[in-house]
Amino acid sequence: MNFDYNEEQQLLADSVRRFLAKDYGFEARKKIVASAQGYSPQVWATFAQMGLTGLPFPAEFGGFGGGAIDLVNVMEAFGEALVVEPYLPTLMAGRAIARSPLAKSVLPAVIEGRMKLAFAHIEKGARYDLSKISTTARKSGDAWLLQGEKSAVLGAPMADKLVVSARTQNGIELFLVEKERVKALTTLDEMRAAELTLKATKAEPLGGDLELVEEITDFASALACAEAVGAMKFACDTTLEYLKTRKQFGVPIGTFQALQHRMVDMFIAQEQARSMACLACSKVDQSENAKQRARAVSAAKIKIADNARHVSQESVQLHGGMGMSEELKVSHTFRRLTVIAGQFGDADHHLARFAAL
Amino acid sequence: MNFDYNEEQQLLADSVRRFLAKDYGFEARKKIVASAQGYSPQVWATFAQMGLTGLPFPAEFGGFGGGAIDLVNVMEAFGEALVVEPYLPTLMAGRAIARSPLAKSVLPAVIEGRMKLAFAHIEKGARYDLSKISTTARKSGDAWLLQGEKSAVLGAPMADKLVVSARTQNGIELFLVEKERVKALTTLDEMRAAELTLKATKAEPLGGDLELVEEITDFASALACAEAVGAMKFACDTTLEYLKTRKQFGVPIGTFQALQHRMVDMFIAQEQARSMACLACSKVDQSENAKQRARAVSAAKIKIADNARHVSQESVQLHGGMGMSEELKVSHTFRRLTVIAGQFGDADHHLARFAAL
Amino acid sequence: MDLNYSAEEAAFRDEVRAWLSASLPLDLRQKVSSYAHLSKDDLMRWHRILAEKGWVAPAWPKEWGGTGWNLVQRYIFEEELGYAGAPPLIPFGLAMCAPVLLRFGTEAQKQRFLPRIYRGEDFWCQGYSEPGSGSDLASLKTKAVRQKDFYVVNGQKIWTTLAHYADWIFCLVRTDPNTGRRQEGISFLLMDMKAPGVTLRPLVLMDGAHEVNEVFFDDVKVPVENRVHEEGQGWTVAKYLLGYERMNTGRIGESKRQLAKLKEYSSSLKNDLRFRDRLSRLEVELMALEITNLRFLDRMRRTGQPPGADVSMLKIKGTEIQQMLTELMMQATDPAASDDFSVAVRKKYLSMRKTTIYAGSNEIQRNIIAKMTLGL
Amino acid sequence: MDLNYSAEEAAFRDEVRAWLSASLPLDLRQKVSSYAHLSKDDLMRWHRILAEKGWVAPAWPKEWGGTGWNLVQRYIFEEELGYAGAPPLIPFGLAMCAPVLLRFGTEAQKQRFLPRIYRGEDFWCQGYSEPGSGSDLASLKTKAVRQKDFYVVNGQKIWTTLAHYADWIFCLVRTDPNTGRRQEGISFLLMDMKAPGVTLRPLVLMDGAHEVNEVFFDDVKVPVENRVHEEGQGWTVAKYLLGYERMNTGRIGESKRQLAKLKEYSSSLKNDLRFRDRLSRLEVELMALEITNLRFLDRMRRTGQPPGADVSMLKIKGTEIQQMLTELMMQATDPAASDDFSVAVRKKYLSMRKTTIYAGSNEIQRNIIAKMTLGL
Repeated sequence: MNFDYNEEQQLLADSVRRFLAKDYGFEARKKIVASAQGYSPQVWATFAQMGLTGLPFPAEFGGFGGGAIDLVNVMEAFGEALVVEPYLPTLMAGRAIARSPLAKSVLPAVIEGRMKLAFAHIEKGARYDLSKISTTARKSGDAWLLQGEKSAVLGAPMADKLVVSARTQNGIELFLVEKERVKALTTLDEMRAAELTLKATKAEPLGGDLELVEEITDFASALACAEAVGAMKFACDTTLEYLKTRKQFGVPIGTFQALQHRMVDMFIAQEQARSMACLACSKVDQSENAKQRARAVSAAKIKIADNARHVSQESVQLHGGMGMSEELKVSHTFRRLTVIAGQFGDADHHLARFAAL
Repeated sequence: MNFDYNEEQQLLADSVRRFLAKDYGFEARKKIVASAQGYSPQVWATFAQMGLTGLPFPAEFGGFGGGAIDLVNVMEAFGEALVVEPYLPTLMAGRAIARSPLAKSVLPAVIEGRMKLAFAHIEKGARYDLSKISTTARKSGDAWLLQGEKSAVLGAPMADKLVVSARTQNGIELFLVEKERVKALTTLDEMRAAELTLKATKAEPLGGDLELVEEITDFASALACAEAVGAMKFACDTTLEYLKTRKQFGVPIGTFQALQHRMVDMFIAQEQARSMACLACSKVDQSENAKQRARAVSAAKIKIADNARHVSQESVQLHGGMGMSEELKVSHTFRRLTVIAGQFGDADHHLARFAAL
Repeated sequence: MDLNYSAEEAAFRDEVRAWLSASLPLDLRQKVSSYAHLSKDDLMRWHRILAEKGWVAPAWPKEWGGTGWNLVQRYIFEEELGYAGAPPLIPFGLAMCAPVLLRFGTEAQKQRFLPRIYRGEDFWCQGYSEPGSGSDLASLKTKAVRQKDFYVVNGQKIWTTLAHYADWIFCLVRTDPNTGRRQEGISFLLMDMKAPGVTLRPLVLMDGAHEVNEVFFDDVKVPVENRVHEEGQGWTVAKYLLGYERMNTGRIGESKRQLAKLKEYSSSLKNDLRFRDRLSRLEVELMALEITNLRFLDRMRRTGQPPGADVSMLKIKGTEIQQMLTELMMQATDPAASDDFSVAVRKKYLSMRKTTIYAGSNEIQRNIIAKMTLGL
Repeated sequence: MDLNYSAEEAAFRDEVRAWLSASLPLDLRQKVSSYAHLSKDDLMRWHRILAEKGWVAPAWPKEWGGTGWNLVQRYIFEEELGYAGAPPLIPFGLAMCAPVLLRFGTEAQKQRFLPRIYRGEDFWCQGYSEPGSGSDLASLKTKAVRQKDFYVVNGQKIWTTLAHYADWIFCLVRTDPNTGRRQEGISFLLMDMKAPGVTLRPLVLMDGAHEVNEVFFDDVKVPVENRVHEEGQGWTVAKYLLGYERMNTGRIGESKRQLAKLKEYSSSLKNDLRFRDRLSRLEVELMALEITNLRFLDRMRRTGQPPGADVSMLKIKGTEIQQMLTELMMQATDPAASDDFSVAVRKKYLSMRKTTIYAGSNEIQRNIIAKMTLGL
């Protein structure tokens, strides 16, 4: 048992934190969010230089062969800074490609930061059921053609290629598609996503199946949990700071016991969430046992969903009117925590899955 | 719209409250609970003199033709005083008899206070499902004979006669049985109940069906809601008093804001529960619409169950160690509120019923 | 005890409901129902329709346009407005400035302002909160210095709702900085938003909407005749307004409409036990709050006393219910959907977080109950 | 980062588990499992089995009988005791009086008391709380007046757990009533429960059980040699004990056993979604608390620092989990059942309400975190 980060993990996290503190402050982020592209190519290039885009990919393609556990601290830092770059979508799609014959031809560009990806799986009406997709793939001569619609594809507007799931006679399989123009959307938490319409769209087969989609989604869920913990940390830290500085009736409002106890409960919620994020990241790296992995991820998602709701709502409430203002970062953290609570399945979904395992 | 009690209701409630304040204090109650019989015949006689045993029965048998709404205030007073006399069981069984050919021969004794009753319906394993009973009734010559087991029959040890439900070829019907010796139990909230074993027990047919059992249970549930509100009122009042008098660190603990806010939430919980108890009692008196009645009762039971849990737990917690002591009435109120939260169906049961209606 | 409306009360409700059904323009109803932005024109159009009917200010004395309805009728009317999905009646003129003028104003002030408020010719806003004085109203710093027939006002207000629509603002200002108690030395001024020296800065909220503002006063001249009540008696005026009887703090009618809509909208989840249980508990809480509200109303009717601290309970529970309604509505949207309504619902969830903060945060409401009702 | 036990740690756990499986008497295990009353004999029987094995006081220095285990081993051992369903080791002697003697006691005091504590020959209880001084320990009033070689003690203690089993009580008493700070003038005395002037009154709790007592002192003579540390330095001793490192505040092992039992016992409700969701959320909370506990332990190991205010978090969450376990167990009983186990489960629900009150109420724990960890 050892909760310490090793030297490499610590160095990476430190440099990520230093970079974000310097170049990804609230004002810098505001400009990135407002930009046409909705992300910063410079920031992405820096991520690549730091090795983030290669970290979880096999060494044979130029990656570092790391796992989710190596990214816990990085994702926490992303959550604190509310990073909007399409890191998670790129990792998800890359994970699918890494298991395919195309790994060698595609992954190096991803790892070097020259290519961003998105993972197009979810469709309208499926809610969080990963098996509910109706996009189809059929073979026409040598080519595969996809037909269907994908929704809320995170990172699609800035992606260069898309990994798309579709039904074949073998069940669900994955395909690589060149990104054409898509209708970009801004999500509630200020990221970019797109609706995707596939009309006899040419695609390269990647293989894979529903189990792979589940594995990829669990991997991303665990990382999203760590990210949520970072966002909670910011929400707690900034609320604590506010309680100490904001005065009413001549004293800091942090002297009011009712607010103190609520602050303590936020703090405990954050620590409990952090424990579950650690657990989930550790279990997704132990790929030999899919059931254990799924159980840990669902458990973590339940806790993160519940506590993200609690911490986000309290952080705004304890800020009073200021918490409602777009000018304070805490309101943006509220948005991120609201979205992340439901990302890859809300508490209800994971309660059902947890109990069934 | 008018939330006032009319003069008769007010007079009755006032005299009940005066009597309980004088003769049913915490010490007096302790003696009654510890007595062999588990209730006080004198108290029962007084209830009869006040007209309580006749209130909800038709005038033709000597009653006053009142409804649940006439008893709201009385039941609240019972809840505050933690009355253990078998009033609710007697009303339930009496309500069944009132609809039967035996009304004329049995009810006058009940109304005059000479006879106590119990209502034996629930069996083990049914949880709160009123249709799940397996006791049977068969005709042998002119006589009806009952076979089966009834559980947790409240008030059975002190009852003179029992109304028992059993399956016949017509479905569920009700029967009147002479009380023989039963194995008495003390419930968690210090009332007396019994397990009932029926072995070819002679019984007189009362007619009725599952719908009647449901109507009787809804009637009793509504009254139990009002009783719970009284218990909550005591829990809130005594906790408030404690906050004002108990000192720590040189000041009354009621000056601590965290405790103030929790006290306020208890107070609000009590008021919301009271509103629902009023609604339920008002709807059970409008017998023309069974669905509306059931919906209101289930809604009330949900709120009362949730708020009884909340108020009881907080009342003990805010008392600190003193709340745990048998010597303080609040710990007995905790027991009553714990039981009443599940009586005639817990929140889960009524959530299912509410949504199905 | 009778929890049903009497025949007369029911008839009144039916009359109001029928009129609303015929008179509330469909486009406005739809805007409200789809959480769309309501423009100043939308708000004032509905105001004028009610004014024409004579129903825009039921609580006013009859001589100024009031309807003479009793408490229960006024409650029914307000709840029916919410239930029908009518645009809100902005309270700053009708329900805040007007009662103050009726109680403390000079005849000239009444004649000048009340008819214009009634007809919707002046749009009012409220200048109470200041940076650093949220719940602690008496710590306000905006200064008004008397110079002959004018006050010269300097300072800043914050969270000023719809100031960007407003023609007038009523303000608490400090006319005497040297008093012992902070509640003294405050005066109540009516200020023209078009006066030189008044500037606005929008404060965009979490959902991206512009609803509240900062208002800055730089040497704004306010004629002395625009002061209401005595100089230094502003706190008395403010307190009167806080205690002013409000019928619909719980916003039951509005929440009933939202609940009905939520049930319809979430029909695909009707077999989702978890969602349904949350919905049921919410419905029960609302049922309870409606009875609680009626019980308080009934007591006001019987005793003739203002509602007091009980209103705080309606504020707390009412806003919790409103928030939960939008949260469940958000849960009911398809997470993969990005149509206008789904997006509007999610933004509504963000926006509704304000309800437990504004108009006296729910923490302040709990303080009030603790002190006033429970004696802690 | 590695959340799994190392091979050595796992081997140690297996060794403890195997020994417990062989050595914990079945009747004791069953009593614990069925929430039955544990007599003094039951408690001491288990104490002596552990003493014989040499495992009754792992944290003590090796010379006095400690095992020399590291932090993680001690944690594992304590959790395994709870997981196995062993009777509790009463802490007053082993984990409270002994550490105090080891830190502040004279050699004579150590020689006299420690071996008897180890072997279970003396049963100790703790005399801290007094009527009117619950969380506010420093307000204690029990007086000890020095007369030559004796203190004469007068006063009263309350909530004294298992005083009716005890041979000895350690007490905080006021030896100087005229100090400036209330924390001064307090001394730490070891008192013989059989001394003349010591009387008991049982305090029966909500579940009908006799567990705690009032203890009265009337002119009880305590030899001066039974004072630990300097006169007037009792607060230093008390503070040391409060900060004394505790491994199992969260009682994870015990709760894991209860959870497993609850799952088995509620198997008929496994299709009851509402019950199952509560069970799942509880299990997740417990999983989280276990990791949180291990994280704190790991930090103690790395930094060598005592756990500080974090322990308060384990107390808060641990007791909430324990209460919820008994509440769900109660819900799982057939409401119509009245067999012994169902009755015991319901009483256990009553009894467990004390956990959020005793050992520093959860409100006090929140105060501690607010002050010590958050700096509020």
